[in-house]
Amino acid sequence: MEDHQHQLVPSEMALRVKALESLLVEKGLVDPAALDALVDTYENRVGPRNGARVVARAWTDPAYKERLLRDAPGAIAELGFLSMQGEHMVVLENTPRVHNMVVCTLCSCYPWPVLGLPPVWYKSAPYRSRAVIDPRGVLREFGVEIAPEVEVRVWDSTAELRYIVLPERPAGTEAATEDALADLVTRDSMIGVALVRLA
Amino acid sequence: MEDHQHQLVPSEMALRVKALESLLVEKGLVDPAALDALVDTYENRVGPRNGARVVARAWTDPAYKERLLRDAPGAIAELGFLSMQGEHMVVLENTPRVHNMVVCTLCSCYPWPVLGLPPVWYKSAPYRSRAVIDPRGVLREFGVEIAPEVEVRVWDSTAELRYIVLPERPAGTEAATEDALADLVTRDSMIGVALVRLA
Amino acid sequence: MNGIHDMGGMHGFGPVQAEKDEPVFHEPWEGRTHALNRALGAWKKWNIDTGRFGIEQIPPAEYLRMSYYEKWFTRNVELLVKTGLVSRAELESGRPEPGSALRTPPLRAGGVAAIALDRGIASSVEPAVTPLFAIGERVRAKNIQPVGHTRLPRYARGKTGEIHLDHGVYAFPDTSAHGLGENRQHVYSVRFAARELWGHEAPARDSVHIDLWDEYLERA
Amino acid sequence: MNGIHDMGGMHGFGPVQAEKDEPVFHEPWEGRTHALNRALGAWKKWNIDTGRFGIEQIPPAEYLRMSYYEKWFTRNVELLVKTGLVSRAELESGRPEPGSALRTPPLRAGGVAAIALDRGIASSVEPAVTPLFAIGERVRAKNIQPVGHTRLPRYARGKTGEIHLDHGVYAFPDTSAHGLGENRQHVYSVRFAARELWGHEAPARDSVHIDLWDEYLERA
Repeated sequence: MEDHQHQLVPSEMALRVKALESLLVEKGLVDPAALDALVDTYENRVGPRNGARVVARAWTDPAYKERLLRDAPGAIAELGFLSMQGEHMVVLENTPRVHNMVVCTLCSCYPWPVLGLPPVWYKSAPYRSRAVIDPRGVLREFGVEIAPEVEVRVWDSTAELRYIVLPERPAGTEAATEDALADLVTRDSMIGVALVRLA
Repeated sequence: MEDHQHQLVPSEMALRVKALESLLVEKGLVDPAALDALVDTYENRVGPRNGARVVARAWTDPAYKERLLRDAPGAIAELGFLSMQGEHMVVLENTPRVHNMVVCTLCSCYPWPVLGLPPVWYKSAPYRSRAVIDPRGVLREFGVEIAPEVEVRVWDSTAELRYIVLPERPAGTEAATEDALADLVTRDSMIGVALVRLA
Repeated sequence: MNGIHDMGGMHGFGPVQAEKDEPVFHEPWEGRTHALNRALGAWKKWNIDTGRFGIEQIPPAEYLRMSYYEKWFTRNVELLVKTGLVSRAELESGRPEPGSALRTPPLRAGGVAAIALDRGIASSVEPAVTPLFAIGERVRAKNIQPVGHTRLPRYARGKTGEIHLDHGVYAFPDTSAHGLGENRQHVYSVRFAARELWGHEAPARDSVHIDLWDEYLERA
Repeated sequence: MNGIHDMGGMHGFGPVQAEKDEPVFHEPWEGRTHALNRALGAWKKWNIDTGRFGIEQIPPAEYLRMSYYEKWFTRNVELLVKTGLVSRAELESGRPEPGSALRTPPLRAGGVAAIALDRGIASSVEPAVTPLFAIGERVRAKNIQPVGHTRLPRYARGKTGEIHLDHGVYAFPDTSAHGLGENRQHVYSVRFAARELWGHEAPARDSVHIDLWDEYLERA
């Protein structure tokens, strides 16, 4: 639903946002260069590749994985994706017995530094409403069938904690390099609505 | 909110309804004379005056009141406002200790034969959402302050039962005729969001 | 379904706005829509529960945007197509399909006075259907999440109350709406303390009475 | 508030629609709106809870109709006026009021890289604040109906779960959003069985973990 809305309103919204920005710049309330840098940061510098590097490192370095599960902010900061004082983050490990999935039913909380900005579907009413009451149905729509004996744990991000899922490493990747593994890790797998599969 | 909406859409809706009616008449699915009679019935024949007559009779005839509280459909049918097989209806008596108020949170259930069609506010989201969680706040917006020691009973019409409130007879009407009393009884007092006051 | 229509207990819709000297219909098309609904109902192609479920299926953003009779109109168009009384092609062209039979309306002007006094819900006296609960009994509204039509509002689920009245026997909406049978059973007025529903800040003596079917309840 | 934003457990919004190769921003104005939000946040005239409550106050029909960044924009305009950073007259004219002071933005381009890695939620290590609950303890989410901002979703209220993690100490949204103090307290990940939340038809072993503050909980 929401991903059609932005098609309907761009010109009016574009004008309104431009007018507000001009006013704020003229009043000295915002620095247009800071706005440029912010747009550039989220379009080009911060995104799910950060998270994929964390996952790939955890898959290949057991000591790192242990630190990641115990102290996610510290371990993520090691790779430079989080300031030291930073984000409160928890990494949820998927196993053959547990599948984790993340939602924010009340708004759109999401681990920006490691995954970038959330996709529209994550912020949409269908996902927010159904992830907690029918996670297996939602996963099915993403093409993921979770066996009945596997426990599905949904994490509703109602506070300042941010969750990322450490997906299962796919079989057949024993010889892959960390870089090659990072290429396999999708954003959706770190939200918990996809499995990592060989390309 | 809703009572502004109908201002925005009349011409498009008028066209769509007219087109549907024409089609249904041409197919022999509806009789336009029946539609005319239905509109006339609800605009001119059925309405809160029916309920007001019931209330005034109950105020002036203790035996009728007793029948009304025990078997509302039967007592209402005595006055000709209900078919004998009719509507399942319950009359709720307001007293110095109990104030009753009726809502339909799930849609718009309302005792048509005695009150006519519901007003827009009764069908609106503000009333439906708040009547059950904050009835005293809603009553205050209608200008009714219920003392803390009075019990407020809200009746959510979730099934096929229809409720009307028998309001308290105002003091100073001891000498009034049944007709004069009926003139005092408002629709809102029979929904339970108003008290009956001397004009 | 846990739809937008199930709004008891929500905040944020603003104050109740009563209109002074409100007309029965604000526009002629509202009156026609109301009348069409009654006249089409006489075909008995759908029941009251099907009709309610039809409105509940309007997408939430539309449900909140639309005026009341716009929702009725939208629902009726869907039901006309679904029951085959009208085809999509006819709706688009506005004309009966060539060769389609001319029907005879079941409701004529002469029949209107009678139905105005009777909404046609079948009688509730059925001694053969035994009530599962007695007046005064403590009951809990089940914590269920039907995806189809239901008349058990969310705000009551899992809450404990007391059987106040036994209203007699009615069709069960959760099956009746979906053509799964009337499944007739007793309906009760169940009294829930406001504090049970909303917590200890609610006034101590206030209550909400909700009409609930046998299958919605369990012994508390 | 029991607003439309609190939609966990609702039906009727349709399937999740994922967009293939979705861009970070669909239109340039979305990127500018996101950036403006961060840049204005640097004035520290409001906090994250105030900001969330601002979005929750958008009327429900608008909330569902608006796109995500349209909601942000609407909220920010309201906050700018409410905090006095911008006047209604300025919004209407699009120009600073005559004689209004020229300010110096607290966030410059050079500061952007740092905040991109830090959302600025204050540290959670505060040994002076004692947790009210211990890991493994059974707790019940209170049945409360705050009319202001809250982060206790309706679907959890009155439900029993177990303290799974203690996340440390955070500002309490219900007071923080309204300028009533940070009221810092422990936040826990509380595990609720899916069956406790949704009834016995839910899968037996599934669960929902919700992050909840001390004041939302009571001993079960």
